[in-house]
Amino acid sequence: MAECHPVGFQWVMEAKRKGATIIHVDPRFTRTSVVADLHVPLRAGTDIAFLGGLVHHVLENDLDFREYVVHYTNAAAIVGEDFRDTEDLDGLFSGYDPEKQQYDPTSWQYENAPQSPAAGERDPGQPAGPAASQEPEEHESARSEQTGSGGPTVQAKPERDETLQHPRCVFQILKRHFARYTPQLVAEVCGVPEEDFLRVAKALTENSGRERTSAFCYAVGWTHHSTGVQIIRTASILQTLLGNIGRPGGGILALRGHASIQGSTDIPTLFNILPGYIPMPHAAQHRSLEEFVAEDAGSTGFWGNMDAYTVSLLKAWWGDSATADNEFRFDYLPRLTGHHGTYDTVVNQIEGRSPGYLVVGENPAVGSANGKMQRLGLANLEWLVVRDLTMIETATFWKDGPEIESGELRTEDIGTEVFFLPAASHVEKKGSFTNTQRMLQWRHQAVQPPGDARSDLQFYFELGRRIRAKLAGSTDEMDRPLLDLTWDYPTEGPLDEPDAEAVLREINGWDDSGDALSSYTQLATDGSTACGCWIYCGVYADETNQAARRTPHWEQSLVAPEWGWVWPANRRILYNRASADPDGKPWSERKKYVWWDAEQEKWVGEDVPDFVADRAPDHVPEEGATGPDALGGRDPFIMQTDGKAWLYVPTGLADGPLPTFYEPVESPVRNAAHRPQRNPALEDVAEPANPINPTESRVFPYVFTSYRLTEHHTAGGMSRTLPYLSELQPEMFVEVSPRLAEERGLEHAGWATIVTSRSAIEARVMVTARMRSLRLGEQWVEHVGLPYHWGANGLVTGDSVNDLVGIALDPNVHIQDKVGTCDIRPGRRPRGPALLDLVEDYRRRSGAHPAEEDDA
Amino acid sequence: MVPEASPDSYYGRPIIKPPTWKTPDVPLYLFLGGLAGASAVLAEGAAVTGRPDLERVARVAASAGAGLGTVALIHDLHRPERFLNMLRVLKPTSPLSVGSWILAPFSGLSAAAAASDLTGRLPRLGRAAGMGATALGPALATYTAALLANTAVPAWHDAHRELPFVFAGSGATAAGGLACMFTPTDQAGPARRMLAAGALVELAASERLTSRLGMVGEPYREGRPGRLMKAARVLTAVGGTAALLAGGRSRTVSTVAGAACVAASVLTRFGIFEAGMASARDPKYTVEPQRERLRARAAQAASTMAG
Amino acid sequence: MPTPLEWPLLRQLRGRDRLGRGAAVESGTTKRLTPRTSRADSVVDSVCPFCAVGCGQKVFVEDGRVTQIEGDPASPISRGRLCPKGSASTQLVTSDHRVTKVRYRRPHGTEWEDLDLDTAMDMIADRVVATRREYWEWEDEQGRRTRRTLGIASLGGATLDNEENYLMKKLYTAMGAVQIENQARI
Amino acid sequence: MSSSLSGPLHDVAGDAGHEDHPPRMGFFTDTSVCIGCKACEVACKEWNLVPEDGLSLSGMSYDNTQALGASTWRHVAFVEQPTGRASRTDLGMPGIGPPGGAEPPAGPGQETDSGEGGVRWLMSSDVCKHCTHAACLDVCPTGSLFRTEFGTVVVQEDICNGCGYCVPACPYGVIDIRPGDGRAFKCTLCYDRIGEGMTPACAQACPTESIQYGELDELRERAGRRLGELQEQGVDGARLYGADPDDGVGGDGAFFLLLDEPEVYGLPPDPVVTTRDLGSMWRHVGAAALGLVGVGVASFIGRRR
Repeated sequence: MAECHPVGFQWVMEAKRKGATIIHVDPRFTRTSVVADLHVPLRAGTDIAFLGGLVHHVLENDLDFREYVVHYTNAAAIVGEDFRDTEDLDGLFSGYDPEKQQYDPTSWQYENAPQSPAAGERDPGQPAGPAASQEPEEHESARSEQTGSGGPTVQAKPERDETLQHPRCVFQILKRHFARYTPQLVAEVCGVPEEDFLRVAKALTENSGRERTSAFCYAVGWTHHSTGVQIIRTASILQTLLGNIGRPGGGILALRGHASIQGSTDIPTLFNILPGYIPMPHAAQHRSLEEFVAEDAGSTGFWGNMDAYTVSLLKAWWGDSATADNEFRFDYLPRLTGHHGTYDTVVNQIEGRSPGYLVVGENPAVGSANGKMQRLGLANLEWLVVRDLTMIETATFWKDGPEIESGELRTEDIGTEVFFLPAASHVEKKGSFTNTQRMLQWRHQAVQPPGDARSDLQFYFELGRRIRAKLAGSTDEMDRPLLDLTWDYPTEGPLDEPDAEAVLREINGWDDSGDALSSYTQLATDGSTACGCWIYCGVYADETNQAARRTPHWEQSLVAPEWGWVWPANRRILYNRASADPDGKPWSERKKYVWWDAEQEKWVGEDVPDFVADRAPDHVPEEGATGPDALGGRDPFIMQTDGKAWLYVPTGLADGPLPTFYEPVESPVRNAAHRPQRNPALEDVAEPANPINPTESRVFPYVFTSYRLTEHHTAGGMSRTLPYLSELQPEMFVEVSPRLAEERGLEHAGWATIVTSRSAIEARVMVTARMRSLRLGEQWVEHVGLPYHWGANGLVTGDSVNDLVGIALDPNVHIQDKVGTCDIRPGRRPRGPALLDLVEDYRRRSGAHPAEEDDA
Repeated sequence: MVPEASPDSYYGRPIIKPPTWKTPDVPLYLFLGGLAGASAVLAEGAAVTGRPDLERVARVAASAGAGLGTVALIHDLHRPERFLNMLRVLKPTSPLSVGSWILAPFSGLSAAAAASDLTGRLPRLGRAAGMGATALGPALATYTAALLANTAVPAWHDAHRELPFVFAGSGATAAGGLACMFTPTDQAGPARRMLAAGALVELAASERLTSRLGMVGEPYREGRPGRLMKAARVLTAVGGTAALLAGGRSRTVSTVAGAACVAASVLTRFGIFEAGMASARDPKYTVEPQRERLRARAAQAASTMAG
Repeated sequence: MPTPLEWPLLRQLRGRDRLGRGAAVESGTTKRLTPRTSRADSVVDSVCPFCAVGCGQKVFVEDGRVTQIEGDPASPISRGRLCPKGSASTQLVTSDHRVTKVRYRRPHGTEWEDLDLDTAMDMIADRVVATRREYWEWEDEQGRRTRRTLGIASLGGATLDNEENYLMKKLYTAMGAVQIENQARI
Repeated sequence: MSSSLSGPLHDVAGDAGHEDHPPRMGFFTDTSVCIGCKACEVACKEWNLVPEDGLSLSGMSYDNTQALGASTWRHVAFVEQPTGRASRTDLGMPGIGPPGGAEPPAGPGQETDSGEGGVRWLMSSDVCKHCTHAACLDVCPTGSLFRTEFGTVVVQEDICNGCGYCVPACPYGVIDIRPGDGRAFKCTLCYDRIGEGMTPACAQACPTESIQYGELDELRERAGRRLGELQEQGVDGARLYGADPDDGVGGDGAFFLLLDEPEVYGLPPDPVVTTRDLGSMWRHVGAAALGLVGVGVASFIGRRR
């Protein structure tokens, strides 16, 4: 965190000053470790084993925050008789289809729960989309994409045993499931000595209860794994057991890496969702608006109003043309048939099915996994638009990409037409970023963009205008969504830029008299409201840009509610009803945040209460109530369909209702925890340029992991071009332990070549005791640490780490492992075709090959 | 492996910055200043005692030394166009400031004296100028020792007691030597004596410097500066002895001995300059004496407490 | 024009700074020194464009040019602080490395060419229209309505504004393009 | 005059002729909370428009800046230190890492007494010390370097003629001549900013308050308290550096809390301002000059030849 988010880290230092214990768990000794009370190096990709060990420790020693767990989680819920755990099935859950590498989650349901179509219904015989041409059937994961911000739906509140003794209650299942995650197993899998592990366990559990909370912070060290979702699930289970969710000083905090990566998920430039985490409709089951909203409308909690959110979105987009009669133009939405993630797109590009590509403020030739695949895709386009501040590698792959050097591609043979359009910087346009804590902050425009540089807002507005002009008069039904689109934003300034505040106002939404809405609770199903993103509703309340609020922190409370605007409803801590005990009283004076004021008969406190404002703690909903009305006074998790935090996930995940440790796709060791080596529901990407190193390969004996440095930013486009940052870290380097350096004859400050079955890159060597040799039983494991910021362009250049990374995806979110196996050898890499020979030699010797259908 | 933290330095890097002064500018200036300053003294003596040949040589040496020295000094500036800024202030804490205020009038006065002597014009004014230069000469010849010593460069700073004498002696040696080279032997007696006396002072002061400085004096004894210093000592001794014993009898001996002493003076300045540079580059010369000082203070404090 | 009386040497002799180390030697430029931010025509509230912490920035503008970007002390998130990247923001927006002209590489071309922005926009619009039509898909092989095109893909958004992402998603969706992705998955 | 050259000097600005001056301002750099982010380096360069200073990898841990200089006014040192080291043959111990003690080790880094040694990564943002007795300022012949009303030491770039005297005078190796420009440069403690009540760029940027700016007296108190805290926590090796008005430079206007010997960070252990010996120097110069006069006179005494 100190390494990648130094300014955010000031709050950790603040906590430390007040006596907090800082524990840093990371294969790498970073700038965070420097000031941590304890640094625990573990083998990259073994987080589920480590966290699972902590869960085991909590359950085994009855150290959970029982009152919290009983009332606020689904620990008491009874699971159906058909469920079989990994303990029963040798590392697999019930419902696994080994041929398809997929789970049928039907058996994971609560007892007596009606089948949830959202996650339960399979879609047999569905033809593959182009991207999935290697897979005869659509992956279940495509379906797990289709749950919105409410999470997957369960249609009824489960049976509960609040004594937690029922053998099929979640608590008991959890206990059995994690029983094997002993300190010994943690040591064997993670390379963390028992004593260290127990120190972490002790610190965490001693810091749990009414008086104390602990927070977890993570970044791509957890997400970029083929089991990434389940890693975070494990942390969620642990934090929930310890009562650390919805309370000040608690939580699981994602530290995101781009200025508005949260915003681009909320208002998604993502294939699987619409603004506000409304799923994209699926061809199989969403033939009508009615079908689309059916499974969610009527469920418990605020997600039960998903129909109103959807209709309001359609009204925002298609305006007057969207009416109840035409289902508010629901049919104008394109449908999914599978997953269309970025790596599917790349496969489509390589295979010639997707010839047009617009890349805006991103540099896949350096920043995306398997750089070669990215560039082979780029080279097979008809046209490519790149918008950026500087000449990034994605725009110049055709003249100086690694494949040109190696002779795989020739510039003259590449037919891609490339448009490089200069972009406006953050001070040359106005608009809002949503930061990692869901806070929208408005930026005012300081200066005009230089030359041809334009904001992306203007680019897309202008592109839309031109397309609509070219199609004007078309009677073709395929052009109706474009022609009926509301696309008439006011423009301003010397460049006729669309007014970003007008766009924000549309995102916020308005009522039928055109006034800005102030809350998503106002959204209606009858088309009387329009709202571009329901969770952002309120950002323009009172016709005021709430994101532009800047009351200095010294003029307000620590929560600082008058700075920017946080979705939803300017609420700073989600699920903060849980900061009070079941009776609505603060758990303790120290941890007072939101509580029930019996006199005023409403929830009050430091923050906007995340609850129905006047719902008393003892409220019991009527039988058959739906939506927010179905929430009881002790159901703090108001977006969950049962109002409880889920220790066990009965539906919605592609790879199991509970986290289970599987090795990364490429690993130097056998899975010591379970029989299956890799995530059984893993998504392989079958491409010749994407071979996978075999497990326990002697040819690829080391673990590589890629990471960031404080001094650079992601793929380098915004840092390798700046002298002040380039001089701080001027060259690509690789970090290795003294032991590995000795083993491979690597010299400090000399050169090394790192090889995987995808490619080989070179780097200067940093031999440092900060890289730790880990001992797993009889075996040593060495990490090869790779900062990934370099590429061919800019002030400082170097080989790109992502060229080494293979692609095999987490089935829930389609994100790849950032760890894998490699070899490292002294000296620089070969140039030209000799590089290909080297990699080919490694492939041959290791037996690495692209994924195939039967590759389990 | 990332070099382990060393108790002595940060990755072996120097702690202080070696001077940015250029060679040959600065060592040459040190030499020229000494030569000019001592020559002015010699010239005045010659004038008083009626040795016109010696006076002329010495006047010219003083003037040329100061002139060339000024050129060397300005050339060493990284912003030479701003050399006049040297006269913005007079700072007693800055030997370079004080030196500028010595050098500027000295240059003018010595030039006037030399011009008068060569042209025969304005003899009284010339004489007065000569006396003025003479008054400044000894300071010009020695302030450069403070210039070097008033730095954090260990080999220079720690030598601040001896360096002025080394420089005075070296200046006298040079002035005497130069005069010996260009003055008929019958008028060169004082020059030879100055040369010999200077040589004696310089050798004695150098000896004391290297012996007193101990470890910090290493650069004066070792490496290139050590070799320069050694050559200077040999030339000084040989030249001084020869001049004293045979300089009066043979013009050749006088000339050669004089040249040897001039060369010795040049070598001394280069030696001292480079010894300082070497001591700045190696952090041990900065760290070890300081650490020793701390130890001594701690020991003293402990004994005071015990007492 | 400075008078001879302002010769530092005389000031030194006249005043308290006898050693010439302080007040006496101040130059005129030094006396007139002010921070360049005090000359700014406008100071604009902004947010750091690098990571997602969302540190507040103040942008100082003089004569239409950014002269300084620094942390906004009022921000409850950052309290005026910036990391090295955020601290390099002025350089980011004023960098010579920025490309400010449209560049065009024709198919099989070996060099960049110049292209007028308006022409470029029109060419891009043409290509979008054509590719969309060519790769249009009303239904999948099972006859299920899909109403989309897989011919056009987009990548990026995490570094853009919410408003920009909104227009992108809106336009792409209306276009029928579904392969819309950003850094969140990478 | 002696207190003007060495030893404690409370009113540095007054000593330099400033009347009715503000309190002395300075930096306290607490390296125990430094995370080595280098924000200070960049913020300094952005504000002061200091040019880039070389693009080469040093191999000195994460320090590619390497030293203070004309184009580096803040420099973050990175020191990697093995802790509790055991011989390589001990690598066979199960696992690695810190020991299973009851309490987490107080203080940064990790310590271990089992198996392979741990590592401590020290970071420290170095800067001009703005000495009470500043040698660079003393030796500057042009008055380019001067003492401001805040008690700081600043180069006036319109005056400096690049004589370079300040460079070897500094006992810390801070100031240097910028190649290609020819003038001397160093930290100004953002003289322009503090004149308007703004915080120096580095201190404002510093995420963890490792760099603190303020009135020197107050900073010294704060530093004393912080040292007490760390010592109470048993942090080995914590000490203040440059905070003592009795030291060889009369105390630094920018001082530090270090976690190891100063030399480890590239700082001199007991720096002394060279002008402390100014009197002695001038006396010896005077004596030598007189000696030269004596030599001159003696040369003309005796035989007339």
